[in-house]
Amino acid sequence: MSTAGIILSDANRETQNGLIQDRTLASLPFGGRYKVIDFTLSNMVNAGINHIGITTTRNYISLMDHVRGGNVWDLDTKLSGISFLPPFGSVRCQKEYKGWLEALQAHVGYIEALEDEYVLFTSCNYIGTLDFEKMIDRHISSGAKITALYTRHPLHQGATLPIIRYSMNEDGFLTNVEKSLQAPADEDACYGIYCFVMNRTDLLERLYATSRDGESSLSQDLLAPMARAGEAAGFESNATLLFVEDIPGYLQSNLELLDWKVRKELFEQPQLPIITRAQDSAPGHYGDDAVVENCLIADGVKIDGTVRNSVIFRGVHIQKGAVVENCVVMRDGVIGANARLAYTVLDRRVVVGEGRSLSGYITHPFYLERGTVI
Amino acid sequence: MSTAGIILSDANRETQNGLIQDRTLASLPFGGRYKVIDFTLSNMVNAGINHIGITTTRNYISLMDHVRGGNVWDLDTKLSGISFLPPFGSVRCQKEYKGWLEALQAHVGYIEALEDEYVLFTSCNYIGTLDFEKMIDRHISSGAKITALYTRHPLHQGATLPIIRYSMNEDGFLTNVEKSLQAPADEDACYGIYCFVMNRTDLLERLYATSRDGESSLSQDLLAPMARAGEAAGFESNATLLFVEDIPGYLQSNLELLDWKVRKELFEQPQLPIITRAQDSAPGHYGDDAVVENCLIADGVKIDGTVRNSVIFRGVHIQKGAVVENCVVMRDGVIGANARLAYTVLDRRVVVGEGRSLSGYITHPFYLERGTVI
Amino acid sequence: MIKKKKCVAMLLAGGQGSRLSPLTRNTAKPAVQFASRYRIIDFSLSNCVNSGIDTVGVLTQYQPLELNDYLGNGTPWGLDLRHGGLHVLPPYQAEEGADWFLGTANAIYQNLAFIEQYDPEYVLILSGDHIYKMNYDIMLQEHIANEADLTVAVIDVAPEEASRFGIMNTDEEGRIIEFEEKPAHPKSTQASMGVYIFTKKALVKYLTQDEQDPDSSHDFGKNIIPAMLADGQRVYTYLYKGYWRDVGTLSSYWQSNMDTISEDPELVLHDSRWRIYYRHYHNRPQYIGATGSVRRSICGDCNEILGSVESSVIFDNTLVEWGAEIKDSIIMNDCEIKKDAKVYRAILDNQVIVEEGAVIGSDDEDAPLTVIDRGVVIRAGEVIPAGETVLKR
Amino acid sequence: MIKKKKCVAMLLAGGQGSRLSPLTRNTAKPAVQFASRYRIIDFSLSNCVNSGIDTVGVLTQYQPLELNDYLGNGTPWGLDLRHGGLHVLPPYQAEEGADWFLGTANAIYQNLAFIEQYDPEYVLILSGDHIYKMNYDIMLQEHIANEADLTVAVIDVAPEEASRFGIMNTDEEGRIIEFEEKPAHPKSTQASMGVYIFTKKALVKYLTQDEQDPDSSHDFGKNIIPAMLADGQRVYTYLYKGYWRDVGTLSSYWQSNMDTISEDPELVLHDSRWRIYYRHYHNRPQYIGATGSVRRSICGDCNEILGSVESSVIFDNTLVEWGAEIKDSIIMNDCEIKKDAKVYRAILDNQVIVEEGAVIGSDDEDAPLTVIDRGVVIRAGEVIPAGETVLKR
Repeated sequence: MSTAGIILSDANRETQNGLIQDRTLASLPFGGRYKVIDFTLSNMVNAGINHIGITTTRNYISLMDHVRGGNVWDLDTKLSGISFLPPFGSVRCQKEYKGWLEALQAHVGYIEALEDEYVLFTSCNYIGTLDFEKMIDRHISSGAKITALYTRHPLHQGATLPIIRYSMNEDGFLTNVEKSLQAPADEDACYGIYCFVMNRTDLLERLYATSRDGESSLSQDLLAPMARAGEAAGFESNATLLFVEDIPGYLQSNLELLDWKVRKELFEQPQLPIITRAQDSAPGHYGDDAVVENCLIADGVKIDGTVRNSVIFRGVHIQKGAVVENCVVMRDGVIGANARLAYTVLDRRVVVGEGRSLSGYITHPFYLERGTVI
Repeated sequence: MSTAGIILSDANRETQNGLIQDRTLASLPFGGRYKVIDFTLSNMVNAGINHIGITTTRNYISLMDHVRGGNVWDLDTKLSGISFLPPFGSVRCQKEYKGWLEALQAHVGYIEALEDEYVLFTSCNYIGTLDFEKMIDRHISSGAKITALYTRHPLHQGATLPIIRYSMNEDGFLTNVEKSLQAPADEDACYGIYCFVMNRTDLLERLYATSRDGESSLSQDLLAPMARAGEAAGFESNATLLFVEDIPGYLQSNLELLDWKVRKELFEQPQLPIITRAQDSAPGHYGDDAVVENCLIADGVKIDGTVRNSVIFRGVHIQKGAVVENCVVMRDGVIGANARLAYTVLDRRVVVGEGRSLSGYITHPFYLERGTVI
Repeated sequence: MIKKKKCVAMLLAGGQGSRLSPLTRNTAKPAVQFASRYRIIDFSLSNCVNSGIDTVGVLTQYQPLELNDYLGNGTPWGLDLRHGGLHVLPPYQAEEGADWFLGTANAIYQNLAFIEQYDPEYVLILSGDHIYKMNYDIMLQEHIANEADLTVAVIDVAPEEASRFGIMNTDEEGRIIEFEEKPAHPKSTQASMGVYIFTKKALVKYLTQDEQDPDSSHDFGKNIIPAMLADGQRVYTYLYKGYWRDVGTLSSYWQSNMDTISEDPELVLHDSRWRIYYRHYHNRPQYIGATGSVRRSICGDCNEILGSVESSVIFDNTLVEWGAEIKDSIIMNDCEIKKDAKVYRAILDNQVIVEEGAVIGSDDEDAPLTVIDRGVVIRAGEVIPAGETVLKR
Repeated sequence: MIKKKKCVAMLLAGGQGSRLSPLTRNTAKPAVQFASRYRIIDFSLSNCVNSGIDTVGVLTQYQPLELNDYLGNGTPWGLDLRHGGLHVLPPYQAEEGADWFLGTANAIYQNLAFIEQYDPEYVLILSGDHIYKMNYDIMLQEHIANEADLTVAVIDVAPEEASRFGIMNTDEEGRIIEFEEKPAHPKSTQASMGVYIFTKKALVKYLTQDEQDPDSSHDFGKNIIPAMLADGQRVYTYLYKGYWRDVGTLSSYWQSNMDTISEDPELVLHDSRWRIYYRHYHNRPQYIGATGSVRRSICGDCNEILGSVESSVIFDNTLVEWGAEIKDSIIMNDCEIKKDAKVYRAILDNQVIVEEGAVIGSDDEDAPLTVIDRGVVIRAGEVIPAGETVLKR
């Protein structure tokens, strides 16, 4: 009764912003030391999923470098394994694809070769520590052909991105799937998450059919018809789910980690460890004049200035007199002496010169792309 | 003074045949248990090359599955690593490419990020156990800007494929590079092999320049101008070099292993082990009526019939009464009872039914593509 | 955050295997080579991996160097994990002084801290001495269904052999009511395989209790099982029906190797649903020459066979020259059987050289086995009579 | 086909480190934690890896469990190789009986077979007891250039300290003419670091010879070096000029930790050209609360710091509550410093709990160190005077 996993590593095709301009969404850094895919991979491994395929489209070399053979997650054994599924990778996949359904259609060869009875397939556009085992159990016990994850409490879901809403009947089955740009008015609306469990043979059948008919939307062409036919069960998650697909959501989701309840829930559930690749950084170093208040600080940092309400990644150096507030500073950033930053998201290796002053707002953070020198 | 390696895993863009229809040349099986890239990787590792990039174009999932993180070659350590370099893999490589020079141009980002002083880059269209360390030494001591490998004794170089010929001066430097479809008449002509050493900065410079000028031929646009400028040293290899780019060459090169001198030279040089990934096959099993003469036999086989002058890969089953002569039978082939095969190349998982009789000729082998049931 | 393991395996690999001498002169029994490419311990380790058990402590004591080398970091079995995997557990010195393992139970007792790290509910105890392919997970499911404290794997032996084993007498539900070690008059034919699944709580309790007892020999069969039965603990049998051999003597070792070579072998190695993993060396495929012949045999890699091989088990890197003849024999790594030499019903350890025309053993079906120690050179024309053991000086 | 290794390292990790007690009560000295995230042995192992030496035998004897666990399969240092890598070499029983290691030289002698497997030209001998960042490859190049049989790494010590060390007296080319173990009147200030490079042939010869000598204490310093000097072998020094500490006592251990915290530290950990590798646990980044403050300190992961930390070394997973104060101290993993508790000039081993308002040690610069053993609970309001060592009962 084993389950395989497929991770759709790209962002939703409607999504565009600086954070995912030169990386797949799956390799977006988060929480000081993690990448988004660490959560997805860890959730899968913690549910006993041993074979995992990762579909990719563009800019995935850094993702491959992070995941490698999966040895960090103990996925490189006799009975487990990770496979990258890029376009043009095999003889049955000889075209570029854009959406998630098309990616799955392109890699039916991988799915055919699996020996597992079920497949859990998920996008990477949310962050959470989830018990996928329960979701799989629910799929099996409900007798549904597809089980879809949803939440009633999405945090920081990008306002500019389409929202999927499920209508549910009393048995916990979906009756309808709607996609809209506006958040629903009612409080206990069910927000769909792109995470599904299906029987492998059912999935293959749907992929053949949608492929033949040229259908390309996971929600409209795969899920919605099954929901209308009463074949789709819902699985509600009460876990905190953070969204990072747009820049305001990215900043706010990171700052959410300053709440100890969120930290505990994400990182300290006994049977659900979140695992990432070690980087052999030195311990964090706090200088004589360091002032640090309400911050999440990764290792390898050197803090000689003032930091408040911020998330600081590995290898960041905050120099004397600098003041950093309500910011996310990604890896290897340098904040020069006496610079002042507020509500700013600094992508990797950004250098802010001495005395610079930069400020956005919580709903409209200032974003500096990778390698910017300012 | 360290050297990085780049493996151009695709066939020459002029090449087309069944063997490389659904795989990259680098993952072509050879010699019962190996893939072509095993020789290239082992040669590099044996020369102390620790960082290796592998450019790919199409159908490379099986190559990734074979190489993975390079752990089999001890390339997954703190000071070493393997990187796959596919099209669309990074933000600076956003197009399909065809030839080897274009592949290098597309991945200048990888080459820029290396810290090694030299780069050895090579195609996978030959098989041999080579001492790359000597070639690198020769490059350094000659003061050349590029050093090019050549042989005077190519074995089974495909007659239908273009041949590169180098003209040399007395100092061992190239004076001219010619590409032709005909083998030269003179006996000690120098055949160019697509294997080069350059200073990393020189290589980058040439890649920027050729890329800017839209040049796309490794021999004509990169090597030839340097040869004419007196900047290209030759490095002659006396090693047995086998070519596998067309089907007659593939059959003949495999059968070459039945000569013990070739076996010794390829596989039993004390400091130059050839390493491949283990498959946990059972020991080879020889039945009560097995007749095996002049054959190279991999593990996991089950031989109940007669095999002569052939190379038999892992997991092949030759049933009672079958007679296989002068053949290459790739992995998991089944030769049914009383079938007769001569001069036939069977790609992976071919099933030959009971009593079938198939025969090609040494110069025109009969080829059965992967998965054929006949 | 560390994830618990459901079941941890402890593999006792300290066995001296003296009846297998000279094969065990320089190595522990679990490291003895078997069937062309394996070591005996590969079977237990592969069983663990294929049963989904990914955390294995290997307890070593006697001559562990070759075994340690062979086990390495567990890579060959995919047991090189970040959490769990294969761990070699040697004896060690503590603050109070040196502690060699005193018995099987004491060896596990000394390593309870290792087990507790993974906080498992169940502990599987094995030895690395046996040849068999067994799904421990099925046994574990039975153990759980029985709510047992201990489950002992048993095989059904012939009545006349039963008095050589530890015999379990059970009620109709398989619950053990009596255990007799090598009984003169066995009441059943269910013999212990030395494979136990304990619920961890019970294991810790009885090991700790046994440790206090100065008269105990700290043995699972002699002390722990009887103590648990005496206390009325839930002790069950699990009947295993497949191939299982102890290979405790040279002749049973030889026979078990020969069980792999027939066209329908008793011990199936070529089994894609239950692979036996092994440490791979970088050997090329083997070559069989125009003058060679190989029949009813299994062979490893990198051999050059120009002579005749029949009903034999050939390991790696062996040269069989033209005119040489090998029959009913086991030839380990790196041997050379020169021109016209004959080897019959023999076991040749690694690096044996048989010079031209020498003859080892006898072709006679009833002849006793002839054994040649590692590294021995048999000179040209020499004749080693059947039944001899030639030791390396 | 096996490739030779140019140089194999043998790391002596059996040291009891009794002067570091209670930190070494349950663990060997090389496994003692250091500088927020490391163990002492990480420095020697990382030096090997960064020097291009990828084959390391680690010889264990005293309390190796925690060390074995920590080393695992060598993954953290990238030493989980197919050919070479990290191998733990414990003492073992051979046919003739048990053999504990008798001295440093004997320990290597017993493992010559391990070395020979890789057929190296040179053997580097190290201990896992020291804190330093050294490129052994430069030393090896000098060894080769000198055509030396043995090269001994030395540091220049203060003249008044020289009599605590093994002192090398050399000629102007660095060739050793005399070696004195802890001389009363030292003739030079070049002290041995216990880091040796031997040409393998010489090592094998002198170890074998020493093994025959019943009066030898089988020690490199006391027996092997003097014997080689007496024979006129080519024995050279290699002068190392960087940071090197023995951390043999609690106060040198404390000082060496403090050497990492200043703005321009003596021991630079943040060094991308010479990383110190360590075993990573799956800890999240640390959180510093709105009421927290951390100055002139280094910190590990997953801490929750709501109080004040100054001039200290904090490891992983520690909770510092509001109002608590930590100064000039080393706080290891999994400690809890509760509300308003004070910790001054102290070393707290793992899992120490300091309840509300308790005070440990003294703020006085000259106060002696206070040491709290692993797992101790200091009750609310309790005061532990400076200089005390509180042991876990």
